[in-house]
Amino acid sequence: MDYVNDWMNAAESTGTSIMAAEFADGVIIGADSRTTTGAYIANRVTDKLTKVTDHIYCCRSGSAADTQAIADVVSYHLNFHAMELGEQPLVETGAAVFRELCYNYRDSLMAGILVAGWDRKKGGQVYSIPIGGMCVRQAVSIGGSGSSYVYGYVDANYKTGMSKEECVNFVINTLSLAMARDGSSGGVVRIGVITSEGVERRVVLGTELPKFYEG
Amino acid sequence: MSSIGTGYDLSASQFSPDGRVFQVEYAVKALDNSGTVIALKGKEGVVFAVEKLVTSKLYEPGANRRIFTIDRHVGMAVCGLIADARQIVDIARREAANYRSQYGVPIPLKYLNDRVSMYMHAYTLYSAVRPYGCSVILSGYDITDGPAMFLIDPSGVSYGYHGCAVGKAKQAAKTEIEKLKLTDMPTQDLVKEAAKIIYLVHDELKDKNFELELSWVSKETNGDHQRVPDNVFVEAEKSAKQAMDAESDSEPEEV
Amino acid sequence: MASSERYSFSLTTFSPSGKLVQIEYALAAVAAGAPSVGIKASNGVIIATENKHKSILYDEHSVHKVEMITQHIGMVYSGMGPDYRLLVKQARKIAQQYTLVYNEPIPTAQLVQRVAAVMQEYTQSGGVRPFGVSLLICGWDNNRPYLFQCDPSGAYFAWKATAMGKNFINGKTFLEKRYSEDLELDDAVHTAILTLKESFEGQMTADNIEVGICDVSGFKRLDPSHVKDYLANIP
Amino acid sequence: MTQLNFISFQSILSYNGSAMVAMKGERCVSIATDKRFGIQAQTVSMDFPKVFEMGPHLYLGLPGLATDIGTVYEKLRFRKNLFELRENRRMSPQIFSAMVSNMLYEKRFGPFFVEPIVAGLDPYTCVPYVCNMDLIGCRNEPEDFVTGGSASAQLFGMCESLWEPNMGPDDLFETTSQALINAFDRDAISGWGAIVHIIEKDKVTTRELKTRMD
Amino acid sequence: MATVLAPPVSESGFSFENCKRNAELIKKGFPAPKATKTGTTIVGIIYRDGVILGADTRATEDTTVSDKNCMKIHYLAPNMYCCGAGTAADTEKTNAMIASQLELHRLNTNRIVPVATANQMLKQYLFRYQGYIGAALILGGVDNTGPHIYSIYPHGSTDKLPYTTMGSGSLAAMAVFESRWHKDLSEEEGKQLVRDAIAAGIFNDLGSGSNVDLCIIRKGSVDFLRTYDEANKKGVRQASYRYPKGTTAILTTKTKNIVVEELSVRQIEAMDVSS
Amino acid sequence: MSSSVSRPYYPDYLAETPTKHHFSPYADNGGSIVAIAGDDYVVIAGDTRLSAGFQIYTRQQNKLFPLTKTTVLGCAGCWCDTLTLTRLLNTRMQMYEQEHNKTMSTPAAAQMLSTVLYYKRFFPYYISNMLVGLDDEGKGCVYSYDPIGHCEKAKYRAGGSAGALLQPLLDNQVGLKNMQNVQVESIPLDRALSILKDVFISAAERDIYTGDAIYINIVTKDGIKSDSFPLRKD
Repeated sequence: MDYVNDWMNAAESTGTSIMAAEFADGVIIGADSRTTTGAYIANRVTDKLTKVTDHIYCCRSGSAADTQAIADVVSYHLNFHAMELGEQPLVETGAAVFRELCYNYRDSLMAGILVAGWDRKKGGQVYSIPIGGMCVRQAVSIGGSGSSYVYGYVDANYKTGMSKEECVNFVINTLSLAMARDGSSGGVVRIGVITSEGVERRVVLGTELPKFYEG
Repeated sequence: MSSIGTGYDLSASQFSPDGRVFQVEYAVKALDNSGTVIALKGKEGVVFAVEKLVTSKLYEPGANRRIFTIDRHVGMAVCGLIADARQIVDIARREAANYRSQYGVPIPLKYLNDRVSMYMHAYTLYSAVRPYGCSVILSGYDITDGPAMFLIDPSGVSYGYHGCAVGKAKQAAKTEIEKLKLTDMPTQDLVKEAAKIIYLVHDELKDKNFELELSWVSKETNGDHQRVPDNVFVEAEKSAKQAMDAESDSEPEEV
Repeated sequence: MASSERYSFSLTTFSPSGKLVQIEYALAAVAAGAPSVGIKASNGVIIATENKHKSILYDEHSVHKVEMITQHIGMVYSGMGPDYRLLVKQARKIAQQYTLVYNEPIPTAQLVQRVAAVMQEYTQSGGVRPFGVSLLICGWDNNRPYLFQCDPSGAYFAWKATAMGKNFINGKTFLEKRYSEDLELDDAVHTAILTLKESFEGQMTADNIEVGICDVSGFKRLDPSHVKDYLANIP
Repeated sequence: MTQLNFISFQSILSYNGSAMVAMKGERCVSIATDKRFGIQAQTVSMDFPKVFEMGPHLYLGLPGLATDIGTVYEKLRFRKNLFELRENRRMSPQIFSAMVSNMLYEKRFGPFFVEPIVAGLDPYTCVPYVCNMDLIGCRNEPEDFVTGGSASAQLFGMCESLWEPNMGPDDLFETTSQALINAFDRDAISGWGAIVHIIEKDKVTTRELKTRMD
Repeated sequence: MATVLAPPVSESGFSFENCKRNAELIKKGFPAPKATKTGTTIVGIIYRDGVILGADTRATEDTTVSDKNCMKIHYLAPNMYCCGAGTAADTEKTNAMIASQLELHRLNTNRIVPVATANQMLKQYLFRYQGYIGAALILGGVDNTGPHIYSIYPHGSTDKLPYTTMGSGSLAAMAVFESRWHKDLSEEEGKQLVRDAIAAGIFNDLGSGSNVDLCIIRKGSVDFLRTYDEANKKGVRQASYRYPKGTTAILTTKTKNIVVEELSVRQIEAMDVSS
Repeated sequence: MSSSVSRPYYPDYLAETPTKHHFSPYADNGGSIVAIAGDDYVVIAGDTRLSAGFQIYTRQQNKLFPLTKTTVLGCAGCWCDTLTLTRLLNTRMQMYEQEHNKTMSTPAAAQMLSTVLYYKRFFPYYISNMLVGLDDEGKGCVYSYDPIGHCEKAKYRAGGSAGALLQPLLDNQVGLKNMQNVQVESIPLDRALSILKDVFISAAERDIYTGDAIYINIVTKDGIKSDSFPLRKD
């Protein structure tokens, strides 16, 4: 099949590198910005870090349509729940709602999601929900097609209780490595820092990415 | 009750001309025939104490308990028609289980309270159903948020309390509770005080026998709701009886 | 509509004398409602109504009585406001549905017929009461203006000019005297305001009446500033 | 004898075979069809109606699967009559084609195998109108001509060369007929006679043509 | 009105009554026919004062051009238009349906509908049909929060971008944008840029062709420029092929006269049932 | 991740499996050929667009191959097959010339082409061929072929991607089919040329693989004259 002419049938998908890591005061989330249909880059500045509530974000990988729809539904659900509850929902609760959807519709959805956020009970947390609808809490988690290239780097370099800047650099470095190796990841690195204060967003342009790994 | 017999008291779905719903008011009356139930919230836990009236000596001890566990971390004490109350217990348990399966975390007590209140309130709106003839008290302990306790009326109204009492001798019990400094009381002391109050307000002239029920949910129990351990129970009962003896000459009750 | 079994009988039933009293009551609600007027001119059609507020604290011009249904059809009512909102919503849906199927704006007569059918349904269905409103529907298609009145019974009438609501008999008499076939739009607005004025209590301002105009360019509700210009010419 | 073909069309739309064309002229339109009904290569009938009169100035052509031709025609006739009764006015070709298109799109996921052609004059202004659509109702309303059926490629080639603006009824007839006959002579599964309708303000002329019968 | 004799005409929604039969036919070896597709180059950009949408005008059925001058820019609301690529019927009907809902929304809320609302409606509709409704759209509009361009894929994913292209000619058109787009384009520059992008699609992509349509949406005004540029003219015929009368052999002729009806408008009679 | 096929129980974004690509030995590069023969001439024209899928490879590909001074071959279809076939034919022509010491006649060339094509009966050249020239009497003639060597002699013929669009008009205007009251006479060269251009104009409107320009070869006893004519380019 001709790649260029496959635009009608190929689902838009985020061949992706996404990441979330706990640090001392919260979590850092990060993602590349490439969205592809077939071999065509449909969007080179995608934001794959999607807000769910003020303190819960998700990093999306897989089919763009599926993950956008899931994020919309969960966001609606959790915000409604927050109103009923009279307080911000727990990250664990958010992850459970994602898991519920991803599991129940596992045959028709293609979504690998990292849920990350901060709540006053357990602080910064990261939950990984891969295709199939499993849910597991991890101190640091990576996902998307680019992740397979950087598991070793993450295992070697992640430490618990990092400072904010230390952790941000760690995330940027990891994603840069993944984007360098994975053809369907690329563009810029988007970062979100979630603490009790809320979220702080950053962008690292393609030209500003670290090059420490180049010989 | 000037409007009794005018027909406005036959249905929960109709207001009386002076803006009252008699069916709900009648339901509240059902509580006054039931044994006293009190709940005390201290520094690190909530204690339930129930005066379970025993109408016949032929009953086995421990039957028809009035304290229930809704979820690991939530207790419920009920007052009024026990059959109605069991339905509420069932509903609360389902709510808690649903929440846990949907959200992956234990249900927050406040949220459970909202749901159960809403459910009870729904039974005050339609002509086809009658209101519940019971009040329930919900208790819970959260590591971050501390202890919490809510009382729900047959009308569906609920409030959070430091200490509350319903049933036959609720007035007397409330007076006793108000004498206590609840906010910094350790849970062990709450148990003793609760037992004492139940013994104190029991009217042995009208009701011969009763069974004391005690439960707690606190930091010591890791946030779980349980009936108090036997040794604590015995000690509490003993000190309650002693206090009664000190106050009067009457013979101690036999359980 | 209520689907509950307990209410599945119609509230509108014949009285022993053969009358549908619910409909009569509904018409009474209309006759007690704020007056509205519609006049067909040679080059368009206008509808107007009184929109008086009980207190000066009301934010006028935030809730309207004259409403657009599609580009070329407008509507106003006498009677109960909340009932009207429902009909407006239905009418808009009907209009859009028609356009979707035939790729053409709905003819005014068609819209009227279908809205009237909705109103009729409420006189025979279980658990519901008739609408407490009469509608004036004005439109422009086929290169000519249309003016219809829809009653709670589901009956509808095509008018050259008519009045509804409080004092409608006086209003109609007044219109009968003033109406002529070759009226222009401007005259029609003028006449409509005069008709309303017949029964108006207090000072008439641009804030307490509403006027809608429909001509070849479509339907629009007049700005208060425009209404003010017309009022300036009223003695 | 068969030659190897580059592209073999064996869609269900050409199961029965047909050739149809409609053209705009000066205050007139034409619609023409072949008369064959076959089951694949086997000719069954040579007098099969595929163009229907829906109103005095409104004609509908239904090239495609024969079984659906009947169904679609009946459904459309019902809807059109209902409209005319309800609204007490003639249906213009534009409204009619919008209705056809909507009916086909309702069956988006289980379509009727017909690609209708609508030709007619506006009942009030007599403006010519031709239109065709695909099997799920995508309308094409060009200024010149529309084609349909298994011989549509051949018809495209003919019409693109023959059609001229502002043809009178006589010229329109000759052009339409020649386009149709020569096109279906190069299509194995259509032909066997042809009917041409020329629709004018005050009359409709229907002619049967003499063609090859093989 | 719904009786056995006169079944009600369904007003909306898909009908699946033929699906089973058609599946059987496919099993018997008759492949489902192809619907008209718009091979298509469609684009949208944000410029200084609003948005510009552009489209070519070719519709194809397989490798044959079925419509040489079709409209691919559809009306959604007074402040919004939407270009469609993919299955032509799907884009047309989807847009018509959403336009109708937006109009209701506009009348009921009495305000300019935000572009994000239309985007949300479209993506939810398309997601519901899991890509089976083959509409790839570029939604452009201006609302109170400024100009917006969204690209919406058949499966229901959307991207919000300052400039975007879709359809089989998207690569050619995107090449033009990536080299020349900047955020301070004037209207004239914007029109030229969009025209060039569409022309790139028309000439370099066989699925796209014919003319360039443009739609310029500013705050409060819209210019829909149908056939802004005729990129290709049909060649001039060398000879005429008019036939003299009588060229075609006729078997029978039948003439049916039509009495032209007077245009009559019947006043709908007042049905006096009011009491 | 690029495919929409879901493998539900395996996180397929973690490990991309190789995609299987089917290989087809043929490509359809489009293009159309039309030839019309007259009493003392023959014209053949082919469009100059070479394409595949929705892409244009070149807008200036001549698809006519003069084999001798009076014989021209036109090819449309799979371009790589065309290149191979024409190289082979040229070699054969040269061999014939050297062996027989004379140039091959058009009918002979037509026969040879048929043989060459049939030689590959079970792996044919995917080409629509049209061979034109003057026969022994100096009359124009057209030979058309199917991919496996069936040869048919005609006075006019259209082939290639727009063959179905082009042929009926030739039947009508050159073959004078289905017309009453017309004088059957052979058409002059200029009329043939204008019909030729007109059918291509029409084909370019509707066939996406036909366009850009046509190259025309006019074969008379004096040799081959070339001409060209622009078409639409979209």
